[in-house]
Amino acid sequence: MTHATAAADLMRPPSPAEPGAGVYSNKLGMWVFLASDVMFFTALIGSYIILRFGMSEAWAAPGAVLNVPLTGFNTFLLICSSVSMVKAYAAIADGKPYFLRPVAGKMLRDGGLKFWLLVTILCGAAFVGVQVYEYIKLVEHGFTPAGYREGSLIAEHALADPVRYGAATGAMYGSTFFTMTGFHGFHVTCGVVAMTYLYFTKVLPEKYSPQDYRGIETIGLYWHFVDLVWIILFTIVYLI
Amino acid sequence: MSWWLPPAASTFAGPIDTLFIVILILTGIALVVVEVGLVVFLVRYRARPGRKAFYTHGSTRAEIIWTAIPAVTMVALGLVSNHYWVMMKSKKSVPANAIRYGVHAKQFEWQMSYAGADGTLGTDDDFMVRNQLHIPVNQPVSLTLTAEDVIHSFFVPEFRVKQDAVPGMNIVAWFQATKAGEYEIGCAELCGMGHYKMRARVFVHTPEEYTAWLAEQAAAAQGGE
Amino acid sequence: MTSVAHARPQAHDGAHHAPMSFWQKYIFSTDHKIIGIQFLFVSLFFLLVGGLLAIQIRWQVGFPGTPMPLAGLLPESMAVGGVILPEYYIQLVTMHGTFMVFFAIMPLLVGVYANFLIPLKLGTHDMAFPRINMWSFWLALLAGMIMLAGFFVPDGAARAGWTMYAPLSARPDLSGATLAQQLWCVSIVVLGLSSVMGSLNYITTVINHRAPGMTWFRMPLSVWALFITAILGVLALPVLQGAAIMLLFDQTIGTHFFDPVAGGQALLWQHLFWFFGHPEVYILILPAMGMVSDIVANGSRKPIFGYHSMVFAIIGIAFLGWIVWGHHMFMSGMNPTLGSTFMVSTLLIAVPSAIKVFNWMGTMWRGNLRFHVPMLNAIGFVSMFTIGGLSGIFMAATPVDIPIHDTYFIVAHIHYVLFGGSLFALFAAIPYWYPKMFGRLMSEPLGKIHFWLTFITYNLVFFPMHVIGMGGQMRRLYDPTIYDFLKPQQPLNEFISIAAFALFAVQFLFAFNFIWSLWKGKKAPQNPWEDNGLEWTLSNPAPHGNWEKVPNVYRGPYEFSSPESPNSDFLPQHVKLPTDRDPVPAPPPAGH
Amino acid sequence: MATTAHVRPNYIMIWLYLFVLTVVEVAAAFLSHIPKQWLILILIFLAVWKALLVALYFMHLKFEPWRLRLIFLVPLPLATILVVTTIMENF
Ligand code: HEA
Ligand code: HEA
Ligand code: CUA
Ligand SMILES: [Cu+2]
Repeated sequence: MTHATAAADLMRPPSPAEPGAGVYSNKLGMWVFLASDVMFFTALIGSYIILRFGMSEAWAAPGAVLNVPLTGFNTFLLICSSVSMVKAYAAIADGKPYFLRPVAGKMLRDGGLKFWLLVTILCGAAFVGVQVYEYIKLVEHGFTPAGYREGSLIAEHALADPVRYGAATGAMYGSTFFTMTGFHGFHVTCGVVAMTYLYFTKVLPEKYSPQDYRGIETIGLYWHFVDLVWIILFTIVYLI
Repeated sequence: MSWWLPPAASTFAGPIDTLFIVILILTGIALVVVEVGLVVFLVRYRARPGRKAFYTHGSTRAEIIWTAIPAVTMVALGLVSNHYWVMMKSKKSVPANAIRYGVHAKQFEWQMSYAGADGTLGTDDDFMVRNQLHIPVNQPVSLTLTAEDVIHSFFVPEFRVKQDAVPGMNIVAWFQATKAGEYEIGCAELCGMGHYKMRARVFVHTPEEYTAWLAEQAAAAQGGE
Repeated sequence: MTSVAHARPQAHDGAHHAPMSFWQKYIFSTDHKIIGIQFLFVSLFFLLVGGLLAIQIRWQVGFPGTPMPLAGLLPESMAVGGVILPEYYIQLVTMHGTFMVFFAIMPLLVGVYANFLIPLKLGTHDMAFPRINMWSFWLALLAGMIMLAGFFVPDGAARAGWTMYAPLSARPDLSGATLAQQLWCVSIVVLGLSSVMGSLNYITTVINHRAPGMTWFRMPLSVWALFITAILGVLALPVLQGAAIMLLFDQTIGTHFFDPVAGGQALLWQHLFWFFGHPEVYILILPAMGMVSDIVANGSRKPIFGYHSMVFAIIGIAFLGWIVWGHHMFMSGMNPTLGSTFMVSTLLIAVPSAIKVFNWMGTMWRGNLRFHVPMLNAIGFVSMFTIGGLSGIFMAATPVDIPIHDTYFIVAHIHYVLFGGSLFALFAAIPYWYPKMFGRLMSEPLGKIHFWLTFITYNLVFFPMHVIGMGGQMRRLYDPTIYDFLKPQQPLNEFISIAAFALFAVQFLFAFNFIWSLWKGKKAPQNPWEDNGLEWTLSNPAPHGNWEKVPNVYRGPYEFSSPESPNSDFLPQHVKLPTDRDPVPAPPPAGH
Repeated sequence: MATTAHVRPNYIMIWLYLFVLTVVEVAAAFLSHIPKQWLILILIFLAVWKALLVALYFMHLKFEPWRLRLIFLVPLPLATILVVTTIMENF
């Protein structure tokens, strides 16, 4: 393949006298991609805001339909994975590729890239797992992308307490909730897959060094962005 | 065929046609400047042996001129247009004395509803006529446009009236016909297979005719029940 | 992500490679030039598809109810006894618009020329991310195939207009198509992905991979335009993707985004579509403008008039393009106050456009004009785009838009800007950079005949559409003779149709010229147009990896007839005059 | 290397920060009796605060040149324009 030329070009410094973005191309490219992803989520989140504003009837009260404690835990997982990601990045920048480092005779004081990235992957995977579980439970109870399924538990609740359960807005609630969180979950899944791939092809074979850890920094940016989107989603979908 | 906008038959036609001509003149000038200029340049500055082009990187003054002129023209055009736009489309501009009709669009027909004997729309004695809108001449009328299934668009070329009917919305359109007669209503928004045949008619009556028609219809509607 | 993340750094420069198999070299290639050429063939194919659909449209509108020649080939669900059915007609219109916009013009301008020109004109060996680039092509092809598949599924192709207005597009019971509507959405999502991948590549390459001395304001206007276009692409297409996904969900998993019955909003689709859609039409014109600028300067043997304002005009058009989308929705029931603001912002676009048009004229003024085929088509572009742009002013003025919205006046506008604009620019660009792609020149005499015949027939087709539209003929209308007030116009419709068949036929001159020249064209000298761009420092066709060593750049790209080069009327960017100093090498980017 | 040139923020502290803010958010949403409009404002404010923490520290935008920050900033006004304009539809 033409990998050789490809890689050669990635390392080609920006032209003299014109410093370009001042960062290497992978990172620049990732930032451009994230900008475009902002617009993608704008379409989804924007539609949610617009549709919700456009309805005169009340939306279901926070926590009425959704399991907020469970998702709160999930939010916690994602924040943890973000900090472990940045720890992984710091570790390799400092030249620490290992799992655990004995400090003062004890293990587990300060992990390296292998440790922190593994934590990140596990947290991310757990997040997806919890979300899948949440979806299954919601659909079981009758909350679907089409709204409150007729004859289901939630539909009964909505009949009994139309205001708290937003009986009139259930269809839009379902549409927007599943689309937004679903595509966020899809982003998380992509991130987990990508990190796992890197883990086996690059991290375990110790291909990263303090001289070059572009892969980690780039995937890290993506990962934090996904966290950032979740922060917004959690607030506007679950709490408001 | 007319090679121009269809014959005018509403009070909107005056301003719209005038504005059309104004824009035609403005853009016509721009067009002539560009096209004639191009042709002249092509002939005068065609390559000939031994000639060299005049070396210049531009002229700030010339550029300021041809930036400023369009800018001023466009802002002026915007202000003038906006005046008539507000008059034609703003919800607040519907005259208080306008007669109200309901126009309900569905695949592929227009259902016009009329206030019955009591003179107000939305009551029990309303009656509906399919694909026929009957209105009096020289009287503002306002249509409440609704749609059953998909988006349609109410279009009467002679009146210079066009307004989409959108499911889930009640959109008000108003106009005042100035010539009695019969006109065609077209559907201007693709609404499915039968879009092309979603045709209806407007009948613009003299006041006497109109009252007569109304009485007849109301009676028929009453009798039918 | 993986492909971004895992390329391995190797500290070496220059072009060197092991011999490659045919598959590596021409099919799964990561070379930007091969990818550009792949895009070229594929999008010319889709252009042909769009053209074939167009002549069927014209047959029906010109001769409604008359059996169409060869219509016997179509299945009963499309044409019965050779007469096109209404449901097939709206498929034709929908797919014509879709193919032309998304699969012909956009890939021709961006896929082909951003790929081909950016590295060559900036002086770099390849794109920043060659493999992402390859994916961008294959996804575009996949998207096109999915779209094309629509014609072959049982209930026929998508049929809600290329704008796919909901709820018609969301409800199979109302549109009559189920699978094809979903295929449309899937195809657009894939295409969006392809476009984003391509665009982020172009942006990164332009920012980070310029040759030494290639400063921002020494970049050719084509590269500037393609760069700004890429920014539009990266920000606009995801919005369409999001909208298409919501539409797809409405169709498949029962969501109700655009379904008013359950609280959705029909106008939401229009807002999202046009928020993408208007930047999209500038994606379709800016690269054309950029390439025309290069060609006009070359043909005039003069520096481009007002280079800096040309750059700022591109940026201005792109910026204003984001705040005008509502001009497609003046009659949609949108809040009229919004209509006022959208009108003003739309009218303002005439200002940067005026700068461009007048600066092209300024470039030709007192030039030494060479009428090679690219130049002829570039001049055609300037004059025809002006007509299309000026008709935009009628529609931008809201009261005037009332009678002409959704009539053939709009159809005339579309084709003046897209055919008269974008396609003429491509008829200029294709022969211009043909030698760089294939090492041969396209035939000049044939090209000139093609230009004149196209120019004439094209105007005969599309100019009368303004008249038809003023007369009130609606768009997407299967049979205009249904309406009494349109009947008198039918002879003109017939005239347009006949001219359209001629226009279509004339395009085969181009096709013939293009294909014939691949093998039989004249071998191109190194710099056939005597141009200044870096790409002409390479042999024809440009070799894999481009340069052994990238040349230094000493000046802008438009130094024609400069007093500094008394012996020739051009002065390439890489030529070092005694007064020029070498660019200083900057340190490599931080940390690596 | 540029990224090590700056003082590295204490990531664990930021993690704590985010955690506390999340707890505050959930508490405000479920335990307080703040009027709905105010609550929404407060929640959005907290969400933006958290998002900023992630962007500035975890994505080290705080330490990047403006050229790079700009890339992330450009879509934000566009997103705002789209949403605000379309919402005006309802008035
Ligand atoms: C390449 C594509 C392209 C380009 C460049 C443009 C450019 C412009 N377009 Fe067009 N447009 C389309 C493609 C394009 N459009 C398409 C495809 C549709 C239909 C979509 C659909 O519904 O299917 C459409 C529809 C469309 C509408 C909606 C009409 C309707 O549905 O009712 C409007 C309304 O304002 C509009 C306006 C404009 C304006 C003001 C410009 C301006 O940018 C033009 C600016 C240029 C000039 C003005 C000419 C040069 C200037 C001078 C010579 C200076 C002097 C001029 C003056 C002083 C006036 N366009
Ligand atoms: C770039 C865009 C583009 C181009 C080039 C064209 C080209 C043509 N278009 Fe179209 N058109 C649109 C974009 C375009 N169109 C859009 C966006 C719509 C709106 C759709 C909608 O309403 O949803 C539309 C709608 C539209 C209508 C309105 C239909 C209706 O509303 O009912 C009509 C009617 O006459 C029409 C006609 C034509 C004709 C006769 C051509 C002719 O110019 C065609 C000439 C033929 C070719 C250009 C092909 C030549 C190519 C080759 C020969 C291949 C060469 C191959 C090799 C070298 C290998 N078009
Ligand atoms: Cu109804 Cu078109
Ligand atoms: Cu537009």
